[in-house]
Order: sequence, then C-alpha cells, then structure tokens
Amino acid sequence: MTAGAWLCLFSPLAGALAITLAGTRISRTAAAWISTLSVFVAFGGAVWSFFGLRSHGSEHGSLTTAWTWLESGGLKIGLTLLVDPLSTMMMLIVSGVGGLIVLYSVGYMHDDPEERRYFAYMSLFVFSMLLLVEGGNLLLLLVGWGLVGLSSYLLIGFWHERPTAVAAAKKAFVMNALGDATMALAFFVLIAHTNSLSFGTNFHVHMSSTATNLVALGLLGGAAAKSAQIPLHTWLPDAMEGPTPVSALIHAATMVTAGVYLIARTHPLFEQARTVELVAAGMGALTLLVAGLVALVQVDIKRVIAYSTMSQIGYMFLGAGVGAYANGMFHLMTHAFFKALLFMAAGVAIHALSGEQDIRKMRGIGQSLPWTKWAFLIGSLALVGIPPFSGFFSKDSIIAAALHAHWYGVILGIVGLVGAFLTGLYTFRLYFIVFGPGEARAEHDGEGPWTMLLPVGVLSLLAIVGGWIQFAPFWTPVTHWLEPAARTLVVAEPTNTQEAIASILAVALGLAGIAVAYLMYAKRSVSVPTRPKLQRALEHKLYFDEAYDALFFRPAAGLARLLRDEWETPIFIGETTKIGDDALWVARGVRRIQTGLLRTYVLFLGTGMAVLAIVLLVVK
Amino acid sequence: MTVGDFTSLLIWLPIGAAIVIWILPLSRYATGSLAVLVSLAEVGIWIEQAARFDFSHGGLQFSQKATWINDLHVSYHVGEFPFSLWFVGLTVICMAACTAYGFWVGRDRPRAYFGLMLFLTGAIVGVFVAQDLLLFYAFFEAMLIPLYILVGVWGGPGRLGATVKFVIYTMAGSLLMLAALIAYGVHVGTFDMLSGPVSSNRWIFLGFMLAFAIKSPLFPFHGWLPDAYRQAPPEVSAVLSGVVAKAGLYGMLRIAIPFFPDPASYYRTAVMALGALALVYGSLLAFRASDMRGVVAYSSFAQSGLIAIGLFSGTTLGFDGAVLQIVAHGFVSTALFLIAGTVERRTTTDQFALLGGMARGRPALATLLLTTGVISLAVPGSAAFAGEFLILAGAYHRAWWWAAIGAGAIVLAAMYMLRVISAVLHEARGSTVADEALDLRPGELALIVPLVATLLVLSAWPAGITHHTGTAIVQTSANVTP
Amino acid sequence: MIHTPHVDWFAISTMLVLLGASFVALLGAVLVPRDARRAFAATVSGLGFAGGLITSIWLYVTSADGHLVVSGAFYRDRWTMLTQIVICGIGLVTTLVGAEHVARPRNDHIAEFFSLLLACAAGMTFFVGSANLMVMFLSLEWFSIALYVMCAIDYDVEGSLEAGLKYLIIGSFGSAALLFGSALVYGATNRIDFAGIAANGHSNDSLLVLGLAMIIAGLGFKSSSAPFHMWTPDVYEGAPTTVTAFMSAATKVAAFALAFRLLRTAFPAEEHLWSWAFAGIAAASLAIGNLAALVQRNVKRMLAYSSISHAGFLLIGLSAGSALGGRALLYYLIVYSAMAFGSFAVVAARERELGAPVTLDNLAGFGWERPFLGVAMWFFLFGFAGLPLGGGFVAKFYVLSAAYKHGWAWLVIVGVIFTLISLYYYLAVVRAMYMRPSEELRLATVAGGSPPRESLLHIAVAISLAVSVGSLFAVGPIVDLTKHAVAALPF
Amino acid sequence: MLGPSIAWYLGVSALLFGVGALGVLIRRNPLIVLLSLEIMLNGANLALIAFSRHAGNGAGQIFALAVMAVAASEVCVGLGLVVAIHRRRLALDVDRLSELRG
Amino acid sequence: MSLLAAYSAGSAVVWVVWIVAGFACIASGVAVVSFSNPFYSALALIGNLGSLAVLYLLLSAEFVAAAQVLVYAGAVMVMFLFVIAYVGPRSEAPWAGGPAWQTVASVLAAASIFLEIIVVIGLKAGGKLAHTDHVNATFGSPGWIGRLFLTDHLLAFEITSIVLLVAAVGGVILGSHTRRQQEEASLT
Repeated sequence: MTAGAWLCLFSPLAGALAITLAGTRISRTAAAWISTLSVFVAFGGAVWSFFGLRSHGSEHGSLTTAWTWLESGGLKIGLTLLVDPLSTMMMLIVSGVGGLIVLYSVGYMHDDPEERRYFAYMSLFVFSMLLLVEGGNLLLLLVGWGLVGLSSYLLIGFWHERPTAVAAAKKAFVMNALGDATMALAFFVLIAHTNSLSFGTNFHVHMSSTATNLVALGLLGGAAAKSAQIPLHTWLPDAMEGPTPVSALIHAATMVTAGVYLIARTHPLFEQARTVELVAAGMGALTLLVAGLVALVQVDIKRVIAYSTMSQIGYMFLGAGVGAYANGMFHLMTHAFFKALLFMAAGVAIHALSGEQDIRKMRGIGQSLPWTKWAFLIGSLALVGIPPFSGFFSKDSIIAAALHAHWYGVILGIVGLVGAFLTGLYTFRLYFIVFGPGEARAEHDGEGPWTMLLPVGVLSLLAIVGGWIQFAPFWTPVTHWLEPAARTLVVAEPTNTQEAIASILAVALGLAGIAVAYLMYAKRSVSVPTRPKLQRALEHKLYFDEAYDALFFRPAAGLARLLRDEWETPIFIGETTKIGDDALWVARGVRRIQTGLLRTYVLFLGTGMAVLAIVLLVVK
Repeated sequence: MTVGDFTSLLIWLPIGAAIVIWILPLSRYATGSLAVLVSLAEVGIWIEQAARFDFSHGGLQFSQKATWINDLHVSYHVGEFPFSLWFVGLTVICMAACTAYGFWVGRDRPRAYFGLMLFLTGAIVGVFVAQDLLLFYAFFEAMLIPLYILVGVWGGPGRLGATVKFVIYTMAGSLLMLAALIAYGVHVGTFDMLSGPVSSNRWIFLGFMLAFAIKSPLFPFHGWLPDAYRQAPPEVSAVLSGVVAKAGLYGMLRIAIPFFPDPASYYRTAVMALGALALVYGSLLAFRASDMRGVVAYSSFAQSGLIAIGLFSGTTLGFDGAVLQIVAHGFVSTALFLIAGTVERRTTTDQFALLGGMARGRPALATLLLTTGVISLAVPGSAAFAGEFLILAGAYHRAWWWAAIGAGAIVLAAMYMLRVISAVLHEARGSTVADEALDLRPGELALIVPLVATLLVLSAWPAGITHHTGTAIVQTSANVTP
Repeated sequence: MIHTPHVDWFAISTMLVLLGASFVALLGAVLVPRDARRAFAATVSGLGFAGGLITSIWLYVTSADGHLVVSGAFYRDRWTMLTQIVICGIGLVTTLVGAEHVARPRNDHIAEFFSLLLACAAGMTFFVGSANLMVMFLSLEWFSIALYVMCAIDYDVEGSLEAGLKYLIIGSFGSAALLFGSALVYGATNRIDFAGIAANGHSNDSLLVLGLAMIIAGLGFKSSSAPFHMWTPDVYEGAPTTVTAFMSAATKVAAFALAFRLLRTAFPAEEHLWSWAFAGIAAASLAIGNLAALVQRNVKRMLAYSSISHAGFLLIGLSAGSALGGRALLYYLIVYSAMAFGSFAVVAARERELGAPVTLDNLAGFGWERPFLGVAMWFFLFGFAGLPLGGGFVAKFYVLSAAYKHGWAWLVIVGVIFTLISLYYYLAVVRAMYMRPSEELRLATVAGGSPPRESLLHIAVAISLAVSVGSLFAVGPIVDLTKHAVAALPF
Repeated sequence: MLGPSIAWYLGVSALLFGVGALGVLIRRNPLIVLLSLEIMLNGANLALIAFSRHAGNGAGQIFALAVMAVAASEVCVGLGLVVAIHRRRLALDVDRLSELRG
Repeated sequence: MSLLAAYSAGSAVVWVVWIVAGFACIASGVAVVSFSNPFYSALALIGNLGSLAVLYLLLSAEFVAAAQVLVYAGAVMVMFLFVIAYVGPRSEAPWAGGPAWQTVASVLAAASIFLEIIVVIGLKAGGKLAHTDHVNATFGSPGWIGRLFLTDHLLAFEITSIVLLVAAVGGVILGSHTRRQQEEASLT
C-alpha cells in the first residue's frame, strides 16, 4: 500500500517534468494527455493504497521514509509518507476529482497556445497537493503547503498578459506566504520544545499551555490563509482570474480545503488548545455568514461560486472547530464533488459564451445548454443541502454537531442555519438568473467536447450519491473510517433528536432561501430590496481589500521609498563619497605647504630640528 | 594519493593558468576555451575531493603545510573542513559558470579578462582553504585585485566611482583586520588557525568582525554594494554576490566566532540586530528597486543579514542552516545575475519600466528565471527554504522575535521576487523587448541550467549539506548551545 | 717612524671595485670617441656593479663574525655587506636603465654620469659600513655631492638645475646640522667612534642629547622623512628619472641601514629617546606623504610623496629598535627598493615615449599599449599599497608586527589607516593606465611613432618585478639573510 | 689653559652656526646662501676644535680638516650650479627657482 | 709669585686676543649674512675665516689654523670671487622678498637653534667644560696631525681626497659648455 502512495505522489510530478523537459518536441494535445494520464495513475495509486489500508484495517496507518530530507543537530526530518485513513481519503478526493478536472481541461483549454505550460502546472499542483496530504511530518506538510501555493500562483497567473491575473496571482501567493510564515513560526516553537516535527510524537508531549496555544495559532493562521477564511480571504475571489478548471480544482475542490485537513490532522494539538479551536470555529461561522452575504450581490458567476466556496469552508471550519473532524472531512468530500461540478458547469457556459462571466449577460444560456442546466441544478441543490443530494448529509451533521457543543455551539449552530438560508438564496439567485429565460445563446452548437461533458456527468452523479455513504447517526462509515486518524470528540457525538432538528431546520431554511430567490429572480413578483449603502458595502466585499491596502501595502511601500530616498541614497551611498572629498580637502591643504621656495624647505628642516631638540632635551 | 589530496592545486592551478594566458599570445578563442577548461578542471578536482572526503571524522582534510614567514610563525597551511569543502564547491562551480559566461559573450581583451577571472578563482578558493590567519588575509585581499580591474575595465558607465568605493570600503575593513590579526598573532605567538588558542579580546574581535561585516555586508556597511553590483559586468556581479560576499560570512564562521567565543557571545545581540536590520532594510529596498540587478543586490544584502543571524545564534541549527543557506544563495544569486545578464544582452537594460512580457515565446528563459526566483524567495521545499528554516529555528532559541522578523522577511522576499518575475516575464511587452529577441541559446542554457540543477538537487536533499557541515569543530571551541 | 695600521683591503674591496670602475669610466670620457662613449661607460658601470655584487656577496659569506677594520673606521659585518649587496643591485639596474635613458645631446657627459653613479654607489657602500662619526660624515658628503651633480646633470632643463640647487643647499644645511650634532656628541663623549660613544655617553647628558637630536635631523633629511622631507618631491620631480629611481631606492637603503646601526651601536642607552622621536617622525611622514600624494597629477611627484610615506613605514621598523624591527627594516628596504626603482623605470619609459612629464592623464591607455610595463606597474603599485601581490604585503605586515611587539598598537593603527588612504592614489594610477574610456586613450599617442625598443629597461623592470614578487614567496631565505645581518648589531 | 674656558669658544661657534642658518633662511642670492653655509660649517669646526682641545685628543682637529675639504667640495659644486644657472640666463634668486612646487 | 703674575698677564693677553678675535669673527659672520652685495659678503667671509684661524691658534691647533688660511682664504675664496666676478655682483636687499611669516619664522628658528645650543653649553659650562686637560706642546702640531692622519684616521684621509675628486668632476661637468648651449648662444 505504501507503494501505491509513492506511485500516487510521484506520477503527477513525473508528468510535469516530462512535459517541461519535452518542451515543444511534443504536441499540445500530447502534453494534455500525459498530464491527464499521470493524474489518473495517481488515482490508481490512491485506490491501491486505500484497499491496502482496508485489508490491514484502517487503524494501522503506516509511515514510509525515502530518505532523510533535512538533518541538523537532533532534528531529523525524513521524506516520509503517511498512509492512514485521513490521508487516503484525501488522496482519493484529490487524485479522483483532480483527474476529472484535468480531463475536463483537455477540452476546455484546447485552443490555448500555451496548453503545455498549463498542463505542466496542473500536474505540478496535483503533486504538491498530494505531498501536502501524504506528508508524514509537519515540515513535509508545510512543503506541500507551500508548493500548492506556488502552483496556485502559477495557474492563477496563467494568462500572464492580463495585469489583473498577474496581480491576483501575486496577491494569492503573498497571502499564502503569510500563512506559511505563521506555520513556520509554530514549528519553531515545536522544535524548541520537542526538537521534532513528526506527527504523533510531539502532539501529546506536555508543553506549556502558552506554547501550545502559540503553535495552534500559527497552524490556524496557515489554515485560514490557505482556506480563505476571514481575515485572510481576500485573495480567493481575485483568484477567479485563472482558467475555470483551475478554479474548480484548486479553489473549490482541493487546495482551499487543505485548512480543514490541517486541523483534522493536528487535532490533538488543537484539543490541547481549546480556545484556539473555538477561534477556528468562530472564524468559520463568521466567514460563512459574510461570504454568504457578499455572494448575494456579485455579478460574476465565478465570483459567486467562489464566495459560496468560502462559506462552505466556513462550515467545515465550524465543524472541525467544535471537534467534529469527521463531519468536516465528510463535507469536504461532498463539497469537492458538487462545487467542482458547479464550476465546471459554469465553465461549460462560459466556454459556450467564449469567456463571458457576467451573469446579467448570460441570461438564458440554459436554452442552448440543457444538460449543463441540469448539472448546475444538481450542483445547486447539493450545495443548498436538499435531500437526497450529498450536501444534505454532510452539512446538516456539522450543524448538528455544533448544536450539541456547549452554549457557544448553539450560537454557531444558529449561524450555520442562517448560512443555510443564505446559501439557498444566493445559489438559486445565480441559477434563476443564468438559466432563467433570456436571449444569451451558445456561440457553437453542442455543449462541448466529450472531455468536458464526461467529467460533468460523473461529478453530477457523485454530487447526488456522494453523500449516501454516511447518514449520521444511523450509518457512519466515514466517521468510523476516520476514527483512528481523527477521532471525533465525544462531546460532539450528536443525538438523534439534534440530528433531526438540525436537518429539518436546515432543509426548511434552505428551501425558504430557494423560494425567496424564485420569487425575486424567476417570477420577479417580489422586487429585490435595495439598501444602497449595504449593497455597495457588499459589492466592495466589505472593503477588505481597501483596508489591507491602506493598512499594510501602502505603509510598507511608503517606508521602503522613504528609506531609499532619505537614507540609502543620501547617507549610505552619498556620505561615503563625502568622506573622500574631505580627505582630498585636507590633502590640498597639505599640498599648499609645498611652496616651491627653497627657503621654506630649509625652514621646515631647521624648525623640525629645533623642535625635536627641545622635545628630547625636555623628556630626557 | 590523487589530485584531490593537493588542496594547493585548487589554488595554484588557475593562477598558473592565468599567468600562462597572460604570457602566451593565444587567440581569443584559445584563451577562452583554455580558461573554461581550467575552471572545469577545478570542478573536477573538487568532485574528486568531495567523493573522497571522510565526513565521519569532521576534522581538517587534504591539508598541506609549509613554513612561510618562520620569523613570526606564519606558515602556508591549507586544508579543508567539511564546511570549507562546500564553500570551495560553490566557488569552483560558480566561477566555472561565470568564466564560461564571459567566453560566451566574448569579452574584449580576452587574455587580460580570462587571466583575471582565473586569478580570482584561485584567490577565492584560497580564502576558503587557508588555515593560517595571514594566509587567509592574503587571499582575502588578493580577491580584491582582479575584482577591481574586472569591474573597472569591463564594467558599466559608472564603473570608476563604483570600483573606488568598493575597494576603499572593503580595504578599510580588511586593513583593520590586519591590525587585529597582528595583535592576535603576535600576542599568542602563532598565526596558525588550528593551533591558535581562543582569545577574549573584544577589540581584536571587532577588528575581524568589521572586515567581515563590510564584506558580507551587514547593515550599515553596505554603501559599496549597490553601485558595485550595478556597474560590474553581470558575471562579475554574480561572483561578487554569489561567492565573494560569502567570504565575509565564512570569516565569521571560521574565525570571528570560534577564536573569540566570549566576545562573540558578548556582541551576539548586537550582531544579530545588525543582521536583522540588513534583512529588513535590504528586503524593503529590494522591494523598491527599479531594476533587476538592484533587486538581486539588495536581496543578497538581506540574505547576508539572515545568515549572520544564523551564525551568531550560536546554535547547531543556526550553523548548519547558515552553511546551507550560504551555498544555496550563492547559486541563486549567481544564476539570477547571469540571467539578468542574458536579459540585458537582449534588451540592453534591466530597468523594469522598459521590460516585460518576455515569457511569451521564450519558455526556457521564463522557466529558468521562474525556478530560480521561486527558489530564492524560499518557497517551501527549496534549499533556500531549508536553510532559512534551520537558521530561524536556531535563532528562535535566542529569542522569539528573531524568528518573527525572519518570517516577516520571508513574506517581503516573496513580494520583491514576484515583482521581478512579473516585471520581466509578464504583463504587457516592454518597450525594449523586441520580437526577435531570442530565447536562451544553448550556450547560455549550458551555463545556467547546471546552476539551477544544482539548486534542485540541493532542494531534494538539503541534508546532504546540513548533515555534513562539520561545524562541530567550530562550535566546540565556541561553546555553542547544541 | 709611523706604523701605518694594517688595512684589510678585502673588506673594502666593494668600494675599491666601484671606484676603480668609476675612474675607468672617467677616463673613457676623455679617451673613448664620443659615439662609443655611452656603450663603453654603460658597460664599465655594469661590470663595476657586477663586480661589486660579487665581492659584497663574497664578503657577506665570509664575514660571519663582524669586526672593525682599518683601525676601527669600518665595520666588516653582514649588516654592512647585505646593504652593500642591495646597493650594488640597484646600481646595476640603474645602469641598465641609464644606458638608454640618460638623454644627453650627442652623448655629452654620459661617461661622467656613469662615473658619478659608480662613485655615488661607492660612497653609499662606505657610508653603511662607517664606524665613526667622521667617516660617516665624509662618506655621506661623498655620495651626496655625487647625487647633487647627478640631479643637475640635465642642466639644459631648468627643472633639473632647480632640483640640483635645492638639493645642494638643503642637503648642505642638513649635513651642517649633522656635523654640529657630531661635534656636540664628540664633545660630550670625547669619542667619535660609535662603540666609544656608547661606552662614554650618559643618557642624561644634555650635550649628548642635543647632538643626538641634530644627528637625527640630519639623517631624517637623508631618509626624506617628515618634517625634513620638503626637498623630496621637488628633487625627485626635477631630477632625471633615472637618477630619481636610483635616489629613491639606494639613498633610502643607505640612510636607514646606517641610521639603525648608528642608533643601536652608538646610542643604545638613549633608545627611549630616539625610538619615540622616530615613532613621531614616522607618523608625521605617513600623514604628510600620503595626504599630499592624494592630489598629485604628476606621477613622478606622486611617487615621490609615496616614497615619503614609505619612509614612514621604514621608520616604524626603525623605531621599534628591536632585532625584529631590524629584520623588518631590511626586508622592507629590499622589497621597497625593488618596487620604487621599478615604478620609476616604468615612468621613465612613458616619459621618453611622450617626450613630456608623465601625468595621470597622459598615462591613459598605457597599460594596453605596453602590456608588460603596464602589468609590472600595477604589480609595483599594488605592492606599494600592501596588497598581497608582492613582498610589499609581507613587508608592511612585518614592520607593523615589530611595532606591535614593541607595544605600539597606536602606531599599527596609524600605519593601517594611512595605508588605506594610500590605496586611493595608487589605484588612481592603475585606473589611469587601464580604465579610461577609449576617447581618452587617444591622449596617449606616442611621440615619434612606435614606442622605442628598450630591451635593457625591460630587463631592469623584469628584475625589479622578480624581486618584488619573489620576495612574497621566498620570505624564509630573505629573512634568514636579514637575521644574520641583524645578528651583527649589539642588542 | 689660558684665557677663557671652552664654553666661551662654544658660544661663539653656536652664534656662528645660528647666524649662518639665518643667512640660509633669509637670503635669496644663491652665492650668499653658499657663504652662509660656509659660516655654519665654520661654526661646527670651531666647536670641533674647541672640544678637541678640551678633551686633548686629535680626532676633532682631524675632523675639522676633513670638514674644510668637504666645505670646499660643496662650494665647488655649488658654484658650478650657479654658473650653470647663470648660463641659462636664469635670475640668481632662489625664490625665482620655484617652478617645482605643490 | 712672578710666575703667577706672568700667568695672569699671559692670561690677560689671551683674553684680549680672544675678545678681539671672537668679536671680529661674529661681526664678520653677521656681515656676510647682511651685506647686500655678494662681493662684500665674500670679503667679509675672508675676515671671518681669518679671525677663526686666530681662535684656532688660541686653542693650540696650529696646523688647522694654517690650513684654514691656506685652503679657505686661499683656494675657496678665490674661487668664490672669480664666480662672483663672472656672474656680476648684483645687489639684493637682505630682508626683502618672500612672505613675511617666512622671515619671522626664519629668525625664530635660527634663534631657537642658537639658544638651545647656548643653554646646553651653559648648563655644562660650570661643570664638565670648566676644567680643560693639560696638553703637551706637540698637540696640534703638523707632525702630530700627520701621524694621526696616517694611523688612526687613514680612511678618513683617503675619503676626503675622493670627496674632493668627485666634487671636482662635478664642478667640471656643471661648469662646462655643452654644444646645445653654444648653439643657443650663437643663435642669440
């Protein structure tokens, strides 16, 4: 099974390298297929290790080290893979959904001149993501963490002639670098206390509570940055500058959910730092609310979906925060399915309109894209959490778990329920506007090549049935499967009644949301309430970008310019030359003594002698 | 007994070749190829040594000793510790690349040029293998002579001022070092770096330290740096920042800390503070620099600061990380300057305002610049990342804020490096970028790819260095907290 | 009936050889036809110096145990002989340069020139071995007078005459001071021989101290150390470059060698006085020499100032007064004289090809036109600056170590700081030779077509180069020589 | 010894030396400068002879004789220079010979 | 008694001679320096040399005194007068020319040198210099000098001759015409 893991990890890397080195010697299509193949091979590896783990029993996770990556003093960090239920699950999701999306890109990117580069980046991303989830120690996890950031940067900025794309890419990278930095700091604390970074061992050593809290905070910082949680979320909407499949893969299915994985992976630490864990939960709740609200007013189809992603991840954080790791992970999985589906369906539409993303201009595209319309509907229903679609099973269990937690849990649960209403509202606002009646038509007949439709179909199916593998509390194979890796806290083991309440309320609110959306945007019987101030605030995403610009970027840039103009140029570069000039000035003085008059010279000789004699006579 | 045993060969082979080149009236082509061959032979000798190096006992190896100034117990004593092995490797590889670059661009007055490059190679290697203080000092200054002429003759329009400032600045430091080492050596009666006892004289320590601080450079001794790096020919800037600057850091590692443990710990906070200042200040200025070389120059200034922090953290992590970081950054900045050179050859400038959009249709250039840039901003998984991680982990032992500052600087590094990448490669095509400006030619690839490949290898296995630095020698005398 | 003392002719054979050659050359001036004179005189001079080298080396080998000869007037020991070797060497290379570079219309006085050169060297070889104040004074005057004439020998050139007169008058003043000082010392001790002075002198005798002060002034003048240096730049600039080269190298060797012997042998008890005095003078010379050199455009003049600053370094070794100091002094002298001579020789070559005084501006591009001379020049200059491209590096290190061992850290710092300053103008010359943009290179058009063939000059420069570079590697042997030489002095 | 003690003679010699020095320092005519140098040397000579008498050993007198010869030689060369300068139609004024300076 | 008288009388005579000679010596020295005409200065120097010779006699250095008169007053001064005659005696105000500080400083320097010597001698006058050894008659006599020259100071003697020779050569070189000068002369 470890062999499967290695295969899973390295085949995408091999694909990326192959495409890079081959360069223009292979055709663009060939590059596309190499990449696709490599990712599906990875999926094969994932399946292999999954069944391997099954046969051993999921409690027997196993570590395998290729070589010592970094070693100094007592610190020894190997290139180590961990195959345990958690990582296997993530491997399956990443390589599976990834494979489908890469396949989708084969069609989607077909006309792009730099296809090769694109697919190399895609493979690289899949490799990094797999490294992240398979990494057998924190440092390796951080490596994967950074590399996904890198490849996300590359893919967001893929169309590098667009200044907006480049800017968005930079923004994403810098914010993630911030997260990396906080994680690194957390690791320094760990090293200082335990001189090790491997999972397991140092999670149960007894550090001072402050140290534990610091570590947890650092990790949380990383998680928030990667998963676009408030306040480190501003990069995600801009990231939509990238090609749609990229959004589907990185900014919906896999990378952005890494934060949840991190919390689940390091939950022993978080459990020793309850307050931080609650901060995580609160952060999730806040994000899901805010994102839901902002999503209501966005007009770019991808941005709307992006905000919904943020809010869904908010749910996951909420779940993980209250200790329902399994539920969080479960929602992560289903979310991967239906959110990827939504993105790709949207992608079909955008593709059909050759790049149009403004929903007001996309009105009525549904007529020419019937299948896509259905797929989008399925995705939306799953997102809102209407039974029997997958979202229902995962999301409600999170809310239920929250409700069962202490008093704060109740608040969080209620926020979650409000979120459910908002979800219904913005999702179907989008649906009714885009696929409602209108005059937009596809520019080419047919909904696209099979390479695009097949993944959409598969994901639609998964979006429906994906949730059926767990229906807490009656049937919990996922939770059970994850038991050894991320044992859900007893406190969050909900009772049937709560499950029932949660489900009923959530579904009801979701339906309410849909209804309101229907009235407003489909029948237009109810006019959209206009609160200009609020609306503008929401359209400006609550001014987060402006705030950061004013708070961080401008001061830094200003300081830099100040240093350059006030210090560097005049002092450190200018002053040195001034010293030289002073020396020369003195030199000219000395030179003036040399009058050329013989008598002066004799005078100096005589005076020198006299003075010397006096001195010697005095000191003798 | 193979060539590897003769560390002196590494020093005198290139110098001898330089003299041959100066004397024989060879053709431009012959001169260049001879120089490149010799520099490659250096690499070969080094590989031979690295292969036969016995890391298990970290002591001095391949050592040779001969009396020089018997009157004052000064000897010609060379040899390699594990870490010096890495420094030498960095030197020979980078020098080979830079010499080859000079050959590729066809510098005029080839005999003078290549002779000086080879002379420089020998001198730098000498610095890293010298085991006698005066010998070390001799090579430390010998580096300056070829550099002065290389910058002054083949440099840019402002070269005259730049060279004077560079030389005077560095000499100011190294002459005080001369005073210091006379004080030390005459006092203890030997200049040998193996038998020399530790001293607790703060003035002597400061004398040495100033020289190294100027060479590295640390804040605020960097006044010479921007002009020199901008005016020198690209390959010389590469040598300057990639290798020569490292001599200062090597000095701290080999002399300032182990020979003066008490002063070193007394001034620890001060030096670390200067390093931190260099780190932040350099990063900010790099973020504001308007040209590619400026960014690389200031970023290597910042890196020196970081490495100094690691060295003076006085921890094993810090030491090993510093050694790794020195090697990694050496390759990074060499590669970056060479790439800058190739860009300048195509566009006649490295001003961001006039560049842009070079990625389109130039995949090789784009890939190499991207890879190098990303490594230099220490993306997790890169060798630079491993180095910085260890350094900061070591610095954390002293106080948390060192690590915090370092982490902040990593973010800044991301900002200025991405700025370089996008300003050169991305967005609208710059006014000086002609369509017919070619992608990297095979010749250029042959120079730069090996450097990048080395970096990737290091990234895949940083432990190869960090586990074989042998800084234990240094630390034992410097009573370092493990 | 007078019992003339036993004369150890072999001990003074170097002077005899040189004098003999001098006389032959003088005869040549009248007997040999004008067109053959230059060749003849140069050959004679070359042979003379070669012979002097041989005898002095032979004497060095054979006089392991130093002793007085000719009724206590002359030291036959290795200190004397080593300096004699150096002086003869300088004379030899001077001959090589002079054969081509003493430009006199239709070879007027060329033979006399070489005759004077030989005589001057003979006087120096006598000077360094003199054992009493009288011989010292006389031999000093001997070579000084020869030098006065050599400086002025280009008397068609006003500068040469001016240099000669200035040198003569200031020199006479200096030697008058030296003489009066000697008289006072004689009065204080009733002795004129060094050993006797040491035996009879009391360090608190004001007569003696005053005499010492005046002697120091006189010697300071000869070694061109501040504040007795004022004549140096003018004379070096005005004198024919060949003479300047000889002066800058040989005079320093003679003056410092004798000064060290005199102080060690005659005034050991007053060390606390003269070592401090010389330390001060050293600092002054370093300061004035280096600072004034910073703003010079005329290369000869700049080198003159630099020679003042090097006098400062030599004085550091001298003032240390220890055996180590003596060794450092001798080593420095050997290296310095090679570098100084070489650099002036290169200037001479440029001067001849331009037919004008060499300035930094008209030096532009010289390095590329005359590669060998250019490279040699930057070896000399970097050597002056103490960069490890020649013995200059070891020499500086050596004298500074001596000073530090003597407990004078402050002097080390002073030396180091002014070395830094000196770097500026040495590098300026290299900059002028190599780094001027091409439009400035056009300044360096050669007067009268292609540069003249100067094989002898090249040989001379090559020898200086070999010494200055070789001394970096062959430190051990040279130090052994100096060890034996210093062993001849009382400590 | 009859008459004044050595100290008096020395006083005279010192005065001569000083006067000679003053002459060198203030006179511009090279001939007079040379004459002043002679006076300085004579002062030294007087001192030598006085000390020789005082100590009763001959070295001083020998020295003095040698100095006379030396003085003669210096004068010889000096006058030669003066003649040469005159031939070059330069002013016999040491202040005017200041082409070399700085 | 009479001896004492004779002694004191002789002493008185010596004193008188000394005063006269010493005064003449100094006066002529000052004259040399302060005459505006080199010709007079030269003559004054002769006077100076003569009076010095007298002082030498008082110091019982007969041979030196003789040599002084012969060598100096004879040879050297004649040479001087010739040259002065050749270049033509042109007058020059002693204190004129040059910057004022130059003159002042010159006086100060000369004075300080003089004073230092005087002070030192004064310190010694009472002690060491007070009593003088008694010397026998041969002291300073030509024979005695010659013996010294040929024994103790042989080398000095030889060198002296060489110095004179070198100077002679130099004088010849500097004083002689060169062709170029003659050409110039013929041109003008």
